[in-house]
Amino acid sequence: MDSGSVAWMLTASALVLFMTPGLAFFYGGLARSRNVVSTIMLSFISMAVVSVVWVLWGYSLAFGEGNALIGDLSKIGLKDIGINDLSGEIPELLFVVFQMMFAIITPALITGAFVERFKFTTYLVFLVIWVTVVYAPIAHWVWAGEGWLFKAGALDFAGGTVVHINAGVAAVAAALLLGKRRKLGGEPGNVPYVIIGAGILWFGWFGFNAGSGLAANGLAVSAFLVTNTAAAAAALTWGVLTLIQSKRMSAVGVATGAVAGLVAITPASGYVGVMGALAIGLGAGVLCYFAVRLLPKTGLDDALGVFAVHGVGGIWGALATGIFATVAIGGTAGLIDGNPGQMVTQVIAVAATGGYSFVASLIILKVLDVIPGLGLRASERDEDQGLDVAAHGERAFVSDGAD
Amino acid sequence: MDSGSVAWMLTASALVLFMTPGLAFFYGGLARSRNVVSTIMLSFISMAVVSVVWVLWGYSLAFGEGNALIGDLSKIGLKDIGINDLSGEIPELLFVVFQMMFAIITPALITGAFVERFKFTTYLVFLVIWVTVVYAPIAHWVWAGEGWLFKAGALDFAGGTVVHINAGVAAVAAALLLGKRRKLGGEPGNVPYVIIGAGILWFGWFGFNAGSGLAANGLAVSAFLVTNTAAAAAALTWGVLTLIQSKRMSAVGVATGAVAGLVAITPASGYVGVMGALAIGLGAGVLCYFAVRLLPKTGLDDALGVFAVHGVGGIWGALATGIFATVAIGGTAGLIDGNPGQMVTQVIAVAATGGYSFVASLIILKVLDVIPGLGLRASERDEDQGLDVAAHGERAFVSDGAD
Amino acid sequence: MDSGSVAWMLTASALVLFMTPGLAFFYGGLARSRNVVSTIMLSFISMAVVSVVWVLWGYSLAFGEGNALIGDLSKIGLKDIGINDLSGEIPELLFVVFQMMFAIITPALITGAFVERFKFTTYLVFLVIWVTVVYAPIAHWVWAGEGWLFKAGALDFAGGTVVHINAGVAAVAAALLLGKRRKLGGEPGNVPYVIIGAGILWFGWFGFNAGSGLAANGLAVSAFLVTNTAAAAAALTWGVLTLIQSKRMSAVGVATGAVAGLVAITPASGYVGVMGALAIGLGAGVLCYFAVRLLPKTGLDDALGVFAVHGVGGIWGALATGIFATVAIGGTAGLIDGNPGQMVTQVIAVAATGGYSFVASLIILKVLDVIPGLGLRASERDEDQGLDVAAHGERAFVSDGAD
Amino acid sequence: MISIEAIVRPERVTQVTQALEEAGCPGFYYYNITGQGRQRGVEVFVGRGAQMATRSSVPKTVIRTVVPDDMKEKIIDAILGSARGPGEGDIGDGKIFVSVVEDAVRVRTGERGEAAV
Amino acid sequence: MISIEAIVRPERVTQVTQALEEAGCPGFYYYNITGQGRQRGVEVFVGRGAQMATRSSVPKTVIRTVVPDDMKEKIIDAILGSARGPGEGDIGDGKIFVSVVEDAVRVRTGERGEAAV
Amino acid sequence: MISIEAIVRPERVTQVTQALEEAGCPGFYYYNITGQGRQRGVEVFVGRGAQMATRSSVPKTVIRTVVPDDMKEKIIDAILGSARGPGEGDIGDGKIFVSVVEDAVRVRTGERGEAAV
Ligand SMILES: Nc1ncnc2c1ncn2[C@@H]1O[C@H](COP(=O)(O)OP(=O)(O)O)[C@@H](O)[C@H]1O
Ligand SMILES: Nc1ncnc2c1ncn2[C@@H]1O[C@H](COP(=O)(O)OP(=O)(O)O)[C@@H](O)[C@H]1O
Ligand SMILES: Nc1ncnc2c1ncn2[C@@H]1O[C@H](COP(=O)(O)OP(=O)(O)O)[C@@H](O)[C@H]1O
Repeated sequence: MDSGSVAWMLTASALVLFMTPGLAFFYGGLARSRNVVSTIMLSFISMAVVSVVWVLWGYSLAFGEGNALIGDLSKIGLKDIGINDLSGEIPELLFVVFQMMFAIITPALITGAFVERFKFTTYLVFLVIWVTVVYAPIAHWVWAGEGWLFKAGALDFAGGTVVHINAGVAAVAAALLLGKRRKLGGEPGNVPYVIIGAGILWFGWFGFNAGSGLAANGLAVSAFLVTNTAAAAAALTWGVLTLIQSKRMSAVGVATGAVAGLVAITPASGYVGVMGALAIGLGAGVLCYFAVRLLPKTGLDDALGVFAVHGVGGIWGALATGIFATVAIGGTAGLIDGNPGQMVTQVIAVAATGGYSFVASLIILKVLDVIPGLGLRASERDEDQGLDVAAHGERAFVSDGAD
Repeated sequence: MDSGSVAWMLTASALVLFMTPGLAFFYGGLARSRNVVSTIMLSFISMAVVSVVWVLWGYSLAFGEGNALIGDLSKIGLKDIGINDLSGEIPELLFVVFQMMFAIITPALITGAFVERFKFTTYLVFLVIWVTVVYAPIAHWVWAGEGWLFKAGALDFAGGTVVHINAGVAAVAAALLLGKRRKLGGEPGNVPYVIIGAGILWFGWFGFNAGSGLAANGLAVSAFLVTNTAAAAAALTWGVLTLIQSKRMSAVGVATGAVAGLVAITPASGYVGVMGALAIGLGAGVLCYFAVRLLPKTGLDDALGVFAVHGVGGIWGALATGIFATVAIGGTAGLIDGNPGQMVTQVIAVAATGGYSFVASLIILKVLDVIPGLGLRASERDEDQGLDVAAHGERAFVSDGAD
Repeated sequence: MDSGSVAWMLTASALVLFMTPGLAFFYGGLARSRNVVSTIMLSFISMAVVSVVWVLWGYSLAFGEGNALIGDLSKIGLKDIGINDLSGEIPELLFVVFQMMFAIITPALITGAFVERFKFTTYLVFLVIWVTVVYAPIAHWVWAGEGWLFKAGALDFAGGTVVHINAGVAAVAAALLLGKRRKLGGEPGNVPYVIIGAGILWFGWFGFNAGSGLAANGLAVSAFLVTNTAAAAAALTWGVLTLIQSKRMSAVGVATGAVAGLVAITPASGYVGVMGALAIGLGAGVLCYFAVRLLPKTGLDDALGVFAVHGVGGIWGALATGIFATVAIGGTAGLIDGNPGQMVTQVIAVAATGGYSFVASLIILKVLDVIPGLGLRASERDEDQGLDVAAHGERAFVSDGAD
Repeated sequence: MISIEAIVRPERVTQVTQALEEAGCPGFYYYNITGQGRQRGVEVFVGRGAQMATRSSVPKTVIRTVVPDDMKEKIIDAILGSARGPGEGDIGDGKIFVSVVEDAVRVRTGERGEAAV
Repeated sequence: MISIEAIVRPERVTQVTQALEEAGCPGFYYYNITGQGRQRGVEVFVGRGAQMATRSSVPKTVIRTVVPDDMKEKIIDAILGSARGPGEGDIGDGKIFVSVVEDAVRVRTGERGEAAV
Repeated sequence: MISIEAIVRPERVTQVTQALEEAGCPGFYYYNITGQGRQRGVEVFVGRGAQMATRSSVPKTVIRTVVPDDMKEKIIDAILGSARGPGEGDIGDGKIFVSVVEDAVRVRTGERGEAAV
């Protein structure tokens, strides 16, 4: 056990956990003000639900030995994992914890497509099932030693497929089944919340990416550097695009750009250098910006643009990993380094994770929709009134005197 | 000196410090909106006051050798502690720093009972005296090598007695002497503040508990894992209870549940496994939920329910440590592992710390109340106007135009 | 490579990055409410712009070998820095990252003088030029092995000259050229933002100062301790001064005091002990408090008092380092330890960095002012309307119904 | 001139203001209020999220416009046609109050009376 | 019908609205304003927390109800009996303004006049 | 007594209230509203910061004072002299509405009529 790596991975785990409240504020600020609490809760409650699911059976399904498709129940309830059992240089329990934080935030990301109309109680059930049936298997494919994509050599350092593409396509499935909000979104309700959310996400993402090597070493440092670089490049790109668009630079746009860059660098963060990161960030800024502009024209009400940012950004990142991977960083060559075959693997990984997530999410949601007493959509009255009061019995802000 | 442990303990100290602004927002969001600044300040100013007290004499009183009841003045002003003097694997100054953060947040926790009516200048005096006369001795009893509870084998890994029971009963003492607010609380003034506060607390608590082993090792990892698990279990429990109560899930309830779980796991975090943590979290959720519902019926205006959460949660945690402690984690067996004697020690620790804190806090507050020029309670006019303007000359929010 | 030091420096880098959103909120809360977004953006965008500049040429200019005055272009684009190349105990890329965070926050600090009237597009250009022409050289002088102030033995552990004096005098230059706001500031628009900003800054500053030794060791611990102590002492001092002034304790004042203390301890944090830190904090509280009160009488509209806090605090800190430095901590004696010569060096460092920054910033801003299409000042109409809408097309808060 | 004040559900503001524009209303303004009438409020959590209380008041928005007397019915019809919730006439849909305005001045020009509206 | 507007201290809103209900008031609404009158404002910190200025205005709340003419005195009495601060008559306790309302419409039903109130 | 309501630009509130004080106005209050008239709104970003929409409404502030009838012109002049933006008469400078107030009561004392204002 290397105490330095333990120290860093404890920190990284805490940082990734902190991303979920950050996301809650990021999304909460984008929603209209009578749905702030409910939007925040969609993310926040994942910390409560998924933490429990993960220690009970999620980890075992994802990282128990099993087969190429799924783990097994050998580690259910984390049984037989001693506090000094190692997984590489760090205790296995630390790997459990770190991975748990990823399982928490992934479904929370999807909820950007749910806001202002998803029925909260149904969402609780969705969380449990989705993490079990969609998240755990995909994590197993990509990151477990037996996983078929892992064995196929797919590169996903910190979760481009497992987290972002996965969440992005699940969001599309949800938007399809949910239908449009009765009142479409206008101006974000609280821009500072978006910014503080983005700040926390950027901060926490250092744990996400630089922790994914599971050690405090040069690779972690490199991942940290490229993470910051891609975030910055994408934020700047997006900002400049809004400036061109309207002579004004959208703060929400810059924040969204940063997130798009962070998404795109995620799979690549252990494989590319700083120049690759600049290119990835730039690409993410451009692609996601146009995705956010154009996708609403499809008529799909992916309310906060989850697919535009996490889906498009994740796919770009997965492919860009195949393009820019360099032996000097992560030991694997990409297209530019003369290994076009890696691109094929990356495409397969994208298609497989995206395809599975879409179909499985669609089925889960459809089933939940037809189960009596559940159903996906809040009542019209509740939606009009705002879900803060209707689903949580709370208003976000109550001032003195007239309130 | 182990650099990995130093790295982790530096981080943990920073995390615990960050909990106090987190608490400031947690409490600030629960208060009515004309008392946001004042509620925040009650916590925030503790960082300023207690930091100074701690380096001057607090640390020495708590951890100077002394006797079974209190330390001595040998380390006043931290004199003679060199920068490379060790305390275990880490520099003693790092132990000083880490412990300081606990001394800061403990009195801040009490202030949940003070809000909307406590006189701020008196509070400043209270802070100095209380840390000196109540906090330092109890910390000495439980954590110093000479402390009588330490010697008696009382288990309190990260402060269930020293921090939470202590703060919880002091809050009761305060509520008794202060009397009711002129206008009792209604809806929380700012739910997002409560959530971001809870998020920061959850994040920081990893430092609190996983730092309390003072090293980056398997025990720290285990403490981290059980902390998260108990928080999640209690948050979920509370959320489900509100759902049963009203078909709505209170976001404030979930946040409070998380804190209750964190409180309860605190003493146990170095002694129990993940199943114990689930049980502790579940118990904390149920017990504190009913405490928050029922205790107001006593007529005591513990405004933000400090006793209901930190007192009840702390007592439950201390006893649960005696129940669920397992040799495999912390080297000590609890009730379930066949050591019923530990329960006796735990009960003694609860009674002693709670009893002392209650009596001493009551006396301190009574004395402050009768000293001319001090007094516990703000004037009626100030209370009506709100303490933000009255005690701090500030309004929380000023909008343009009509303000 | 020491994994513990890597762990700590990764954490420290993340902490310093997080300071910039913290600063965004600190400043954003001080501005009037129709300029919240724009004030936040002035800080936040620095993360995007300077990150890119730094990896492309900033780092090379600051820390490439070069001469006594400036680095060279040998490390442009971070070329030839391998992921395992070391700089001391840590990878050089980690040093790159850590230093980048300082380059990000320094120009952001200046923007306190820009708020409510600076033209945002011009600011983007300013950022690029200022980091290149002012920040990089000064960082080179003070921290690079070849830098003339470094060689002269000037003590600046974590950036009193490079960051704070630099930003403080640049703010004066800006205020001179910009002129007054059409409507001077009144009450801060959002006090809780100021507090959460201060909380994040305090938290992040542990990375700033305790990371500046580039290792997880006793010196880092000492820097952590004195940082906290000075912040607390200054916060308390400022709070007490407001209490004397008006029987009310300003929360914004306490927060500003904390920042003033953090500023002042920055250069000293690796050289002084806890008693020195108390003195430095006390001095910073007094000096900056009176600077904030008196400097507006000069007629200069340094809107958020950047010079009063960072300039005055930075100068005091640089001189105080010369006074209180003690061999036992950092190996260098100051005035009290019998080395009056250090004071001379410190004065030279203050004068040189302050002088250069003032002149160079003035020239840069003047040039930007006269370039057609740029110009420093937003139009009167935009200023009246508020820059949130005018420059960013966004309002900070949009409520439902009537908005 | 008359002043027409409509107290409506916040979620209907867009529809009502659109209807006003279509009816030729020269200008209007609106602001959020808290209202209480026959519509019963909702149960909300108080304190730390374990106790409930009924809040009898509900958020509403006032839309006010000052128009020449002869536009009265047109404006009222526009509001009636746009302010009702999905249920076509629910308790809490709101009220309209009409009162007399003696004089109006346009700040920009100093114009008086109906010309200023 | 008449409109009664009471400008009261924010901390008295609960008492006043309760008194209105007890007086049989059919409905009302309220909103926060910033007021200035004889009551002098308070000293507040400006800027970075070291300078003070006097803010002459103070937060108040307007409570408005439209009622049949004959309820005028009853309503005014209810307000007078509940709006005063602890000091029984302090500067800043507020004002009541009464004006005529010509017509009222209930959005839900289209009812007119006193029936709509 | 009459009620004078001025809808002004938020950034002019300080000037207008100062002018009111100088004109001897005994008291007033003000609150923010969202207004729509001839002044066209601004383009703003919607959603995630890549799409724009035009918001036709703009923030304004209402300042209201109730004064004896004979102060009418003095007050109007004070407002006209202080509410205009830098351009001396821009669209969106606002409106003033005057209406009759039947009665006033001072809560503190129970005084009635002009004495209460
Ligand atoms: N007499 C009144 N005076 C002023 N406002 C009223 C009055 N009665 C109702 N209101 C306002 O109109 C709103 C709707 O009234 P309510 O009685 O709930 O429904 P409805 O108008 O459908 O009968 C209330 O919330 C309140 O804001
Ligand atoms: N002439 C007025 N027109 C409109 N509002 C007024 C007027 N005079 C006072 N007010 C409002 O009434 C509040 C209380 O008035 P004030 O003069 O301070 O106390 P009092 O009514 O006890 O004499 C003020 O804050 C203001 O909001
Ligand atoms: N008929 C009206 N009734 C109520 N308010 C109005 C009316 N017309 C305009 N307003 C208000 O006055 C403001 C200024 O009006 P506008 O037509 O934009 O400019 P101007 O008064 O210079 O012609 C609007 O934003 C709106 O708040």
